Amino acid sequence: MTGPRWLVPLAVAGALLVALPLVGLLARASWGEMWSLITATASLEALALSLRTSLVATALVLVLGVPLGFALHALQGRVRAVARAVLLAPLVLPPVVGGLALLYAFGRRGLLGGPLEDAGVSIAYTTVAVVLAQAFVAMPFMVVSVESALATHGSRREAIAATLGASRTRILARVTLPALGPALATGTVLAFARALGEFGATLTFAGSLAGVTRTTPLEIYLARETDPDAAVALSIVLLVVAVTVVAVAYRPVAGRAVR
Amino acid sequence: MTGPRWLVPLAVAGALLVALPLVGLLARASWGEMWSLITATASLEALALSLRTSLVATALVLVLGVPLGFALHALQGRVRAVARAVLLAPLVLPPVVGGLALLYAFGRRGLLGGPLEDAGVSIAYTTVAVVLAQAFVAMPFMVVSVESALATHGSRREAIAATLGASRTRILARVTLPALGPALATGTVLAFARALGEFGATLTFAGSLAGVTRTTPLEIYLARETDPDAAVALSIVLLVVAVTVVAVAYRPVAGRAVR
Amino acid sequence: AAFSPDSEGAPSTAVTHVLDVYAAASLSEVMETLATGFEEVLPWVDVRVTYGGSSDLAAQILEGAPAAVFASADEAQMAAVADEVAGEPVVFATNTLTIAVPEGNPAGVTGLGSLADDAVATVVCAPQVPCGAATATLAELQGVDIAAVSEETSVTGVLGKVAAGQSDAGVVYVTDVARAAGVEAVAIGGADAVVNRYPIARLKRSDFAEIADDFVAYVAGAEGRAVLADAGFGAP
Amino acid sequence: MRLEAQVTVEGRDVDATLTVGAGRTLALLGPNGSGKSTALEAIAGVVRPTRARIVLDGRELVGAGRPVPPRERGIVLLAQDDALFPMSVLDNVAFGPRAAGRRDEREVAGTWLARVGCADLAARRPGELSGGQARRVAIARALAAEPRVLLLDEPFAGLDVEAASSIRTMLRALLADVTAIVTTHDALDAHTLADDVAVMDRGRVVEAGAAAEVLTRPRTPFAARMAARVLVAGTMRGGALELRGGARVPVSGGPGGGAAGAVALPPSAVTLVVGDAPRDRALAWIPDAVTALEPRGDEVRVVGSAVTADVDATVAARLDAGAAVWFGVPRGLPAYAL
Amino acid sequence: MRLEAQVTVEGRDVDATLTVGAGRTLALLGPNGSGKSTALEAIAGVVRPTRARIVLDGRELVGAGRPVPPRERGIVLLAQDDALFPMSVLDNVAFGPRAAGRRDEREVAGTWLARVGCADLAARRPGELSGGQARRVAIARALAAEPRVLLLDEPFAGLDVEAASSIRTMLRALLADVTAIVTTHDALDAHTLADDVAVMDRGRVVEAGAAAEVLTRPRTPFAARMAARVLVAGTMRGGALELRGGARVPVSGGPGGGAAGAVALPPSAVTLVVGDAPRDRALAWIPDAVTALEPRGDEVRVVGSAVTADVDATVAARLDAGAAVWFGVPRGLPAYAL
Ligand SMILES: Nc1ncnc2c1ncn2[C@@H]1O[C@H](COP(=O)(O)OP(=O)(O)OP(=O)(O)O)[C@@H](O)[C@H]1O
Ligand SMILES: Nc1ncnc2c1ncn2[C@@H]1O[C@H](COP(=O)(O)OP(=O)(O)OP(=O)(O)O)[C@@H](O)[C@H]1O
Ligand SMILES: [Mg+2]
Ligand SMILES: [Mg+2]
Repeated sequence: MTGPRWLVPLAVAGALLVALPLVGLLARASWGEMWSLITATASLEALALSLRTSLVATALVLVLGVPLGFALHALQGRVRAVARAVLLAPLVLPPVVGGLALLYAFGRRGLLGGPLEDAGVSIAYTTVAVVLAQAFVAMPFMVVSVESALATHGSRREAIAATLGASRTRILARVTLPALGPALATGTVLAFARALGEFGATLTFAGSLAGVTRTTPLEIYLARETDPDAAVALSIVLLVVAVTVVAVAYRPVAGRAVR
Repeated sequence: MTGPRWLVPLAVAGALLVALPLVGLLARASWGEMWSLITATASLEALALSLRTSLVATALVLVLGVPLGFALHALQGRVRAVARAVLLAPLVLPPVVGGLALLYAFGRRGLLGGPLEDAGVSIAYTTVAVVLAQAFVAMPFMVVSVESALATHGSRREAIAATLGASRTRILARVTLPALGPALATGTVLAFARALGEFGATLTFAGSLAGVTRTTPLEIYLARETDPDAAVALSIVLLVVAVTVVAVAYRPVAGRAVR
Repeated sequence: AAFSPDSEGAPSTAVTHVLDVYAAASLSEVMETLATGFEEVLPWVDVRVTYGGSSDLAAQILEGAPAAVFASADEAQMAAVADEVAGEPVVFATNTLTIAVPEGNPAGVTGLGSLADDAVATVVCAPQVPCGAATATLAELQGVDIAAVSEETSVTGVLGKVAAGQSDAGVVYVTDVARAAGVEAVAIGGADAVVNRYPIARLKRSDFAEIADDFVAYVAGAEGRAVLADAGFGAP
Repeated sequence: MRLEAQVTVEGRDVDATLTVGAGRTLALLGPNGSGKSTALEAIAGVVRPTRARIVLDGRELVGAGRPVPPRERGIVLLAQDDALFPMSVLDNVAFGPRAAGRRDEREVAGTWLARVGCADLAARRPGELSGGQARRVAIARALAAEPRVLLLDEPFAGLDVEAASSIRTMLRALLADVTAIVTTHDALDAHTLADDVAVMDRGRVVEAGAAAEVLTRPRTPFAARMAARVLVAGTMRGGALELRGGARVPVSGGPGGGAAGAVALPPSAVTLVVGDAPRDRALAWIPDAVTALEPRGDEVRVVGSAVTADVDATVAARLDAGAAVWFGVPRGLPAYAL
Repeated sequence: MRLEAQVTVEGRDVDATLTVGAGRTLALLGPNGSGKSTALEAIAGVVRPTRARIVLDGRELVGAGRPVPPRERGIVLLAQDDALFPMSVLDNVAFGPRAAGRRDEREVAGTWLARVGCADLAARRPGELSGGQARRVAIARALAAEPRVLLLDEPFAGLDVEAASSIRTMLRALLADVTAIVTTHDALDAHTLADDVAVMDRGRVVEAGAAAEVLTRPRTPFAARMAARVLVAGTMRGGALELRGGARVPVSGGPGGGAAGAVALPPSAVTLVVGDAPRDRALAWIPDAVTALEPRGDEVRVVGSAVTADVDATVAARLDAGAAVWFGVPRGLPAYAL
C-alpha cells in the first residue's frame, strides 16, 4: 500500500521538519576537530556509559513494560483509560521534575530510597540511578505499544491455543509475543532512543559524575557552556551511534498477516 | 488474553517504577497553597499556552507524521532501516541540542529561517516556534507507530479495494486509516504527551516569554528558582491536565479483528 | 596535620580520599582549574566536581546528595540549603553584568540604552533567576525599559541565542562572555552598581570535614583568587 | 466420553443444548448464522458463553462452580477460520503434542501432516498456504492434539475432491472411537461420519435424532433440503395427507387424523407435468407454481411452493418462474408425524 | 469483453494462461495449492505477478508498457478469504458503487444485500458475522461493483444449501452477460455456471475446453474425479483399450491403434464382483485391488488402482483395502484420445 500521491508533499514536509535541523547541526559541526573531540577520554567514557546504561534500561523496560502492557490490557473501561494516562506521566513531566520525583521515591530520603538507605543500599547518584531514570522516562513507550498491539490483535488464537492444552506461559511465548513482534520492536526502539537521549531526570536524580553518572547528554550539556563545537560534535556522535544501533538492531518484521 | 500469572509481579514492579515517583511528587506537594499557586495568572497563562500549542503540534504531527510513516513503509531494506533510525533523532538528541538544531534550521540565521527572515517572516520568539519545537520532538512517535502498524497490517484489503475501483485517497480514508486506528491513537497520545512535556528544545529555540512562548514546563522550571513548592504544584497540575485529556480523548478501540 | 590523613604523616601519592564538590555550571572552567590545583597540593585527594544549575544542585543537596562542598552562583540558593551547611558560607567571587552581542555586533549595540529599541532582539534572564534579577535591578537603576523577546531561565540560554545570531543582544555576566565562543562584550557603563556574589560552603554531610574546609579555604584564598581573577571574576 | 452441553450466548441469540453419546459423532446442521460455530466455540471455551453447563462423562466442566479452564478440558476445536499460529506449519501441528509434554512432537506432527497430504509444507508459514492447504494443516493440528472430544467446524470446506475424500475416510476411522461434533453444509458428511444429527435454526436446536432417522424423515424444510429430499407436509385425514392448497396425497401409516404429518422423497422421484390435470392414477397430483429453476448438470431442479422435482433439462426449458405445474408424488409412501 | 491472461508468479511456481470468451464463464478447477487463487489474484492485480500479459477486448492492460492500475481494469475479485473492510456490512457492499461515483450507493448496496439474503445484517461489522454470512456479504460487494470481468474464488464455500442454491441461480442469470472465471471444488458449479472449464495442477493449466467436453471426456484423473466419473485409460489396440495390467475394454470410436485413449463413465455404472473371474460377457472385466473404501450415504465408493465403483453398502461390507476384485465396465463405450 503506497497511499495516494498527495501524501508525498506532506511526508516531505514532515521529513524536512526532522531532517533540516539535523542538517543544520551537521553544517555547524567543525569537522576538522571532530576526531579529536570524539576521542577525548571524557567523550568516550560518557559514550560507553550511555550505551551501557541505555541498553540495561531498555532491557528493564522490556522485562517490566511488557507485563505492564498486558496488565493494562486486562483492565476495563474507565479504569484502563485512567491507568493508561497515568502511565504516560513520565512523558509529560518536565525532565527535571521527573528527576525530582525520582529523588522523592528512590533518593536517600525518598519513599523507598529511605528504607533502602537504612538497609545499606544506596541508589541515588550511582549508575543504577542513571538506569532507573532512563527506564522511568522510557517505560511509557513500551507499555502503550504493547497495549495497543494487544487491542488490535484480539485473543482468538490464544483461546484456540488453550484448547490445544497449552499453558498460559506457552501461549504467551509462542502465540502472543510472536504476533506482537512489530509492536515490541517499536517499543524497544523508542525506549532505547529515549533512554539514550535522557538528560534532565538523570542530571537531577543521578547527578553528573564522570564515568559514573555522566552520560553523553550530560557531557554535551557541560560542553555547551564552554565549547559549543564540542557539544555539536558529541551530539553528532550520539546521533550516529543511535542511528547505527537502531538501523542494525531493528529488523523489519515481514508484513505478512497470518491467514 | 490475560497472560500467565508470573507476569503480575513484573507488571507491579513496572507500575511501581512509574507510580512511586508520582506518589513522591504528590507527597511533597503543599496542598494548602495548591489552589492559589495554580490559579496565579502566570500559571493559567502558561497552562493555556501549553494546551494550545500541544494540540496544534499534535495536529501537525498527525498531518505530517502519518504520511511520513507511509513513506517510510514504502522504502525498502537498508534504506528504510536507516531512514527510520534517522527519524528517531529528535528522541535521541538531548532536548537542548535539539533546540540548537532547530535554531540552525529555522532560526534567524538558519538554513530555512534565514531566507524566511529576509522575506519578512520571522518564526523566532513566536508561538509558532513553540509548536515547531514540540512537533519536532513528538514526530518520531507518530512515524514509528504508523510504520509498525502498516507492517503488521499488510496490504491485501487495500489491493482488493483497488479492484473495486476505489482511488488511493478513498482506500486510505476508508480502509487503511480505520485499520490503523489503535496505532494512530497510540501515536497521537504519545505525541501529545511529549509535546505537553517538552522543555529543552522550546527553551533553546523559542525562548521564554510569558504568554507567548513560556509553556508550563518552562514556567515550572522558572518557579523552581524561587519557589520549589510552586514548581511541584504546577507539575501536578500539568500531570492532571495530561491525564484528563488522555483519559478522555483516547477511546479504546474495540479489539475485534476483521474476519 | 590537617593535610595528613596517615597517622605516620608520610606523604602518599595514592588517591585515598574523594571530595565531592557541587558547583554552579557557570563556574565549570575555573572550578576545574581549582580542583586540579588543589589535587597538586594534596595528591591523595580526588576532587570530583558535579556541575548544574545552582537551584538543581540545591534541590539535590536537600534530597541527600553526597556533596561535601557547595559553590553556588547565588546567595539565595545557598540560603535554601542553610540547614545542610556547616559554618558560615564564604563569598569567594563576584561578577558584574555586560552585554553579549554576536561577533561583529550586527545590530550596532552601544550600551544598555540600545536594548530598549524594539528593533534589537534582546534576550535577558528571567527575573526569577539571579542574572535576571540583577539585570532588572540594573535596568531600573539606569531607567532603561528593556524590550526583551525572551526571558531565559539561565545565562546559557542567553549566550546560546546570541552566539547563534538568534538574538542581537543579551545581558549576561562578564565571565560568561569571557568563556563563551562566538560572542563579544559591549560594556555597560555603571554595571558595578549591581554585583552578583558567589558563596561557597562545606556541607555537614562531608565525610572528611577537614579536607572540605581546606578546599573552601583554598578557593577563597590567594590561589583561588588568582584563578578567578584570570577568568574575569571580581574580588568579593 | 459422553458430552452434554447447554450453552447460551446472548449477544448472538444462541441457546443450544447438544448431547453426544460416548464415542458417537453428532452432525450439527443448520443454515448460515444459525449458531453452529458459536455453539462449538462456546463448548471449547473459545467464546465465553453467557450461561453454560457442560458435562463430560458425568464431570461438570462448566456449571455452577468455577469452570474448568479450556486447556484442561481435552476438547479440541477445529475452528472455521483455521486460526493458525504465527509459526511454521510443522510447529503448528506440533503445538498440541508439545503442550502435552511429548518429546517426539516433531515426528508426531510430521506423521499428521503426511496424513492430510501436506508433508511438503512443513517449513511454510501460515501466510504462505493456499486456502485448502491451510484447512488441512488446521485439521492436522486439531487431530495431533489427541482430543477426548473433537469439535470440527466445517472440516471439508475448501478441500479439493481428492483431499476431502481421503480426509473423510481418515476421519471416519478416527471418529469411530472419539466423541465428536461435526458441522457441515454437505449431507454426504452427515451420512458418512455421523451417528446422530442435530439441526439448528436461529440459535436453537430444532431437530435432533439418529442420522438415518433425521435424514430420511426430516421434520424441517432445511433438514429435508440437506438430505436432498422433498418434504411434503400436511394434515392427516383418512389415510391421506391434506396439503395447504387442498390437494390430497394418499399415504401408508402416519399419525392419527388431524395431526400434522409428512412424507419425504428424493426430488428425482417426483414427476412433473405442465398443462391440464394429468390422468395417471398411480400418482397423487399436486397443483403448484414454479418459484425457482436450478440447473444441476443435465437436470434442472424445479422448485415449487410445496414440492420440488428434478426433471430433464429439455422439459425445464419450457418453464419459467410462476408457471403453473402439476407435481406427481407416488401414492402409499410411509408417512410420519411432524 | 474477451479476457486473455498469461500470469507467472515465480514465488508460488504458478504460470498459467487462461482465455475467456466475451460474456462466457470459465470454471477453473484444480487440487488445493494448484494456483487457482494465485492466478485470479494476479489477474485482478491483488498479487503482483513476476510476469504477466493481460489483454481485455484487445486492450493490453498488463504487458510490455506501464500496467493499467487495478482500479481502472474493471476486473473485480471475490477473494477466497472474503477480505471484508473494517466498516459496516452495508458500507462494504456500497464500497464499489460509491467508488464509481454513484449517489444511490446505499440503495444499491441494500438491494444486493437483500439478494444474498443478508438484508438484516446491514449494520453489522465484519467481525460480527458467521462464516457463511461473511461470504455472502463478500459476494454482494463484488457484484455491486458492476464488474466488466468477474473473478469468483470459490463463491459457494461455506454457504448453506439454501443460500448456495439461490445464489447459484442468481449468478447463473448474471454470468450470462459477464465475462467471468469461477474457481470451485464442486463439479455442480462447473456444470451449472460454466461454459468452459480449465483444470490447473502444480501451477500449470493441464486441461481446457468446453465444459461439457471436459466434464464428460476428462483427460486427467483430477478432472474425472471432479466430474464424478471414472477414467479408464489405456492404449488403443484393435477396437479396444488395453489397460496397464493387460485387461482389454472393447470401445467404439477412439483414436488410432497405439494411441493413448480413454472412456469415462459414472462410478455407479461400474459393476463390482468379488472372487472368481465373472462370466457375464456383456461387460468387460478388469481385475484390480481395493485401495480405499469411501462410504457415501447408502452406498460405498470402492476405489481401485485403475477403476472406481459405487456399490451397495451390503456388498462393500465384505471388502477391505487390498482385497482383489473385478470391475465390470460396459463394452462399446465411446472412446476418445488422451
Ligand atoms: N463475533 C460476533 N459478534 C457478534 N455476533 C456474531 C459474531 N459471530 C457471529 N455472530 C452472529 O451469531 C450468529 C451465529 O453465528 P455462527 O457463526 O455461530 O453461525 P454458523 O451457524 O456457524 O453459520 P455459518 O454456517 O455461516 O458458519 C449469527 O447471527 C452471527 O451473525
Ligand atoms: N502468500 C503466499 N506466499 C507464498 N506461497 C503461497 C502464498 N499463497 C499461496 N502460496 C502457494 O502458492 C501455491 C498456489 O496457491 P493458491 O492459493 O493459488 O492455490 P489454490 O489453487 O487457490 O488452492 P486452494 O484450492 O487450496 O484454494 C500453493 O503451493 C501455495 O502453497
Ligand atoms: Mg460457522
Ligand atoms: Mg484458492
